[in-house]
Amino acid sequence: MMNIAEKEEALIDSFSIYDDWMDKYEYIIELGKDLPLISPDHKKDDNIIKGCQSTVWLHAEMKDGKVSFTADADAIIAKGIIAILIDVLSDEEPDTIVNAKLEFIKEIGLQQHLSPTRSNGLVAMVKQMKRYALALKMTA
Amino acid sequence: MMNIAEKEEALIDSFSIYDDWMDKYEYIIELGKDLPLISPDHKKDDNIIKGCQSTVWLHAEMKDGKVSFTADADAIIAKGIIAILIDVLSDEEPDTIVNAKLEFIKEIGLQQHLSPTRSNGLVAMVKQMKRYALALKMTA
Amino acid sequence: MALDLNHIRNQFPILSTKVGKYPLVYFDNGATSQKPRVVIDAINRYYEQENANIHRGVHHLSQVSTDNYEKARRTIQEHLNAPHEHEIIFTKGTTDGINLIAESFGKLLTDGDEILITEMEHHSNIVPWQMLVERKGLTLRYIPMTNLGELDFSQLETLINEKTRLIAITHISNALGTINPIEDIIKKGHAVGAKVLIDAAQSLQHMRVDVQQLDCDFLVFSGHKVFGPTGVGILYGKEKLLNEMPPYQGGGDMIKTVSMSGTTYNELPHKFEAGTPNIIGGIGLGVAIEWLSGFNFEDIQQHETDLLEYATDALSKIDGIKIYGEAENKSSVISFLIEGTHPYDIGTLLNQQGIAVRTGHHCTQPIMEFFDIPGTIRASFSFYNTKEEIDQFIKALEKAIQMLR
Amino acid sequence: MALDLNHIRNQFPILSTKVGKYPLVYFDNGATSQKPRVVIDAINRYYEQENANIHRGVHHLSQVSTDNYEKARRTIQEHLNAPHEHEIIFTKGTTDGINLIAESFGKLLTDGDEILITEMEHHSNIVPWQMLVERKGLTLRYIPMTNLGELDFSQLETLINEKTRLIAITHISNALGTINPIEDIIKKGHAVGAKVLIDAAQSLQHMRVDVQQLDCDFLVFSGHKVFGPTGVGILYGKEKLLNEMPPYQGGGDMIKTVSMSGTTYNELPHKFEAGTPNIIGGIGLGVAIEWLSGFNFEDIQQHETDLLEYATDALSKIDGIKIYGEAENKSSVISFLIEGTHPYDIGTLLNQQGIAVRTGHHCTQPIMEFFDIPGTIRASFSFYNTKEEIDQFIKALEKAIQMLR
Ligand SMILES: Cc1ncc(COP(=O)(O)O)c(C=O)c1O
Ligand SMILES: Cc1ncc(COP(=O)(O)O)c(C=O)c1O
Repeated sequence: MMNIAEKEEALIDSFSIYDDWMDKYEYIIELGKDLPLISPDHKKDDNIIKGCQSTVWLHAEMKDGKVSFTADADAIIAKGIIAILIDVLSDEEPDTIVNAKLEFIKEIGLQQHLSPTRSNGLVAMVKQMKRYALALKMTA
Repeated sequence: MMNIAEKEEALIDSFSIYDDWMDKYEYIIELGKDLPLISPDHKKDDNIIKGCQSTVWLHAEMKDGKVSFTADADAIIAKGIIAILIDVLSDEEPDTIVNAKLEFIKEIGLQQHLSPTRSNGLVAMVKQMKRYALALKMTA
Repeated sequence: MALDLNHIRNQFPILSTKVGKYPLVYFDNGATSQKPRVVIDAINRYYEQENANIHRGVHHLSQVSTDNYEKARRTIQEHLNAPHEHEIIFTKGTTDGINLIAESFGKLLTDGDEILITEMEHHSNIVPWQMLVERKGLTLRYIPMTNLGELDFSQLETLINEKTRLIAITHISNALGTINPIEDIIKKGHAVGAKVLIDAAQSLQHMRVDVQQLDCDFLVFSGHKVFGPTGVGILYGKEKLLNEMPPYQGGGDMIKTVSMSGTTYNELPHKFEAGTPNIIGGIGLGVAIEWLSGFNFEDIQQHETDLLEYATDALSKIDGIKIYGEAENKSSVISFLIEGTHPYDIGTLLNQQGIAVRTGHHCTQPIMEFFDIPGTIRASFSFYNTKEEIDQFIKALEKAIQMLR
Repeated sequence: MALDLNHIRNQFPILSTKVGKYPLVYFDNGATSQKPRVVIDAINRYYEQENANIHRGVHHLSQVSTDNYEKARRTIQEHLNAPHEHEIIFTKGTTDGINLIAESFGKLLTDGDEILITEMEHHSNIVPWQMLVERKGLTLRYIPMTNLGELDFSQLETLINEKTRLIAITHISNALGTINPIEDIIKKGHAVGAKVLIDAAQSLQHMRVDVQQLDCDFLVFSGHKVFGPTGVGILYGKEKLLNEMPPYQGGGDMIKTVSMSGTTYNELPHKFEAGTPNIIGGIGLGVAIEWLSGFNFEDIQQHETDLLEYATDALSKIDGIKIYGEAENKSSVISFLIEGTHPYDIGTLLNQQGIAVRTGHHCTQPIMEFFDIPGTIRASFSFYNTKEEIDQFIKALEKAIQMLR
């Protein structure tokens, strides 16, 4: 298992192959398509992330002291982005998630190259994941 | 007695002596100071010209088929301007007043060189004088 | 005579900018228009040489500003063919104008009165009425829509009745492009004594609107959509009506006298223009309207119809496309969806290729509800757009679809 | 450290223009401020390269505009030291902000409630309250004034009572220059549970205002008076209070969902920002505030105090002068009359010599009533003004008086 820093490094490497932003999007779409399905039980209104213009459902649960995220989205690029975040943050301890700096977002350029509504969405996604981690830690 | 055109010509001549606008104002102020007093009876609210920022009182009456104007103002420059208008329009027949083009205003440059509030005032003054002339003609 | 597109485009600095490595193709004109050089220069000159507060000032700059501002009012009056200068009220925009009417004209309404709008209104022409009817216990009715995105007049006889006091209707639907038969509706409204408000936010940039010929009671639009600055708009209202209405906001300029015991209000237009207005907004809008009125509107309409047909043809060939809004009488706006893709994905990938379109509900959620969709992709053209740009758009769209499927 | 006046003045293109053959001396800063190069350039750049409608847009320009607009909000938040970004509401100006509060906060008031203002308010902070109390049957009270133009607190104990729900007070009087002890009044208001609204239209350009330190509930100001564009202003309000208040205008952006059966409202700040805002106004105001916050406010105040004292000294030597507003704590504004002359005559003759001052009631008729005068001549200084300009002003004034007497 890689730690967060290693996972971020791996993502930066993957993205660095592509010069053109269209190719990077192609890759994000790929990741979106590969995102494992969320259980239909968890695709409920309570799990919708506010701030996204497309609808994103995010579910979190504890497994062996680590937070496991699953998600879905109606738009594929949003799904690709949440897939990236899950790739980095899932199966980590709550504290690790809460404290994660996620510098790779800037490095990949996701923030600048996604529209404000999406970039709000990205911010909202990260916030929500940290909130879940905190809540699960409290109730654990 | 001069006709309107001659009176306008005389005014243009008088003003043309002065190159500097400060001197023209000096002259307008002079004319204002020389304006004969209006009868106190006519300095009533009904005779106030709307559109002036300073208060101008204007009275008109028929004398031998001609309109005679008297006026006063609380600000001396407004008084000078109404004095000029009276100089041109007073003691004329109603029709002559109603039809007067008053091109001299432009030629002297009164319009450009007086602030909008005053230039509104000027417009308001001319309008009011023509309205009086019309009314006096009707009731004559 | 055809428009000289090169000459026109050269007047818009932004049209020669790039997005990344792609030239900008701006198809979001329904949201806001770009600004020609004359407007930008006027704004510049004002701030560099003429800036002052208007009305009541005796000094030179204040005089120049006041003259320019009032000249803008007259330019707009002439363009709309309004009978009186003081029937032109400067507002913040369409939304502000509608709220002014809802609040002020709304005060004249009483129990049992009805307001009629349509199912295809922009939120700005829905929410103020919902708020008003809730406040005063009135009834709000909607003219329904057909699948083509046209108004359905089958029940008009009952919808417009002797209780109807106001009909507020959009001239052109921002989401569907439908041009509504407002002359008809104005006549039918007047027949029962109702007043009619036209939301012209989407029409003045495409066609000439003559308020006397239409005989509408109110008309509102936004400066930023007709090549003018942001933060300014116009409310036209018939003199008699505006005189009957109570003031909206209170403040400087809208009063004649203020004392601690009470206040008397100023005349039109000042009665509805409280506070320091958007001076440069008004002046800039005047310049924009003057610039616009220099064009032959038949040329503009011909060109825009060409663009609409050209784009509709090309889009129709795309597999799985569904166009929303197929009214017979339609302006240069196309809303669509591509089967199996999400509008935001399409919008994002178009943007990556320099194409600016809007995606979402376009502030017309009832239309989206009607078609049972979350939103659309909307390409909206202005007369500075070209067929070459549509070609680029179609190419980029095909690429996006290929990536998403 | 003294201000580098040359450097500052060079940033304002208009300050090197002429009126006829005279260099412009702009002493009408109370009415509106001039704009520095950075603000003019930002407006230009926006219209030439970045113009788009904000929020909800997926395309590049919309993103850039949204980012710039929201950055402006944060700049203003920081400058005011407001706790939250969403407590900064963009308005059309001070007047719009006060009307918003009167209408929306006003809805929370009931029979018997009292609103307290002062005798030295601008019409924009009088008329909305007069309209509100008339509509709802409330009571409007006024804190009276002394001959020096200071507030008379002798009856404050009864004026601020347990029925007082809102105190709306100007920070600095635009007509007299009086700086009111607002900290005190805020504390006294809060002690009886009243909310306090500060009209900061005349203060932000002169001093730093910290809303948390003041603990005011609302604060409003206009962009055009703080070196920003026309048609934009700010309403700061405490989060809790803004959340309790119903929306003001209805339209796009202020809603979450709209259907024909009803509507749910959006969160702060959007709830109070219906319709397309003055995008470039907001961005330009952000640039202006950022520029302003780069100065040391102690330097600004020192220079302005110098100007005020220098001008007051020189004016006092003029035969027959009467200065209105002699508060101990006073900003750089001088209102005066010259015995035997009319203010409009003085204003006109000053203008002929390049000096821009304002004459009239300055939208404060109750102050004029108090002193029993029709108006004053007002010279209001900004920190870009100089003693040399005051010398020119005095010379021109002496000439005017000599001509008029
Ligand atoms: C103290 C005060 N309040 C309110 C206002 C009104 O500001 P605006 O006209 O920009 O809305 C002014 C401006 O003259 C003012 O000086
Ligand atoms: C038909 C229609 N009405 C009203 C509006 C609202 O205009 P604004 O946001 O400029 O107030 C718009 C703008 O999107 C529109 O298209």
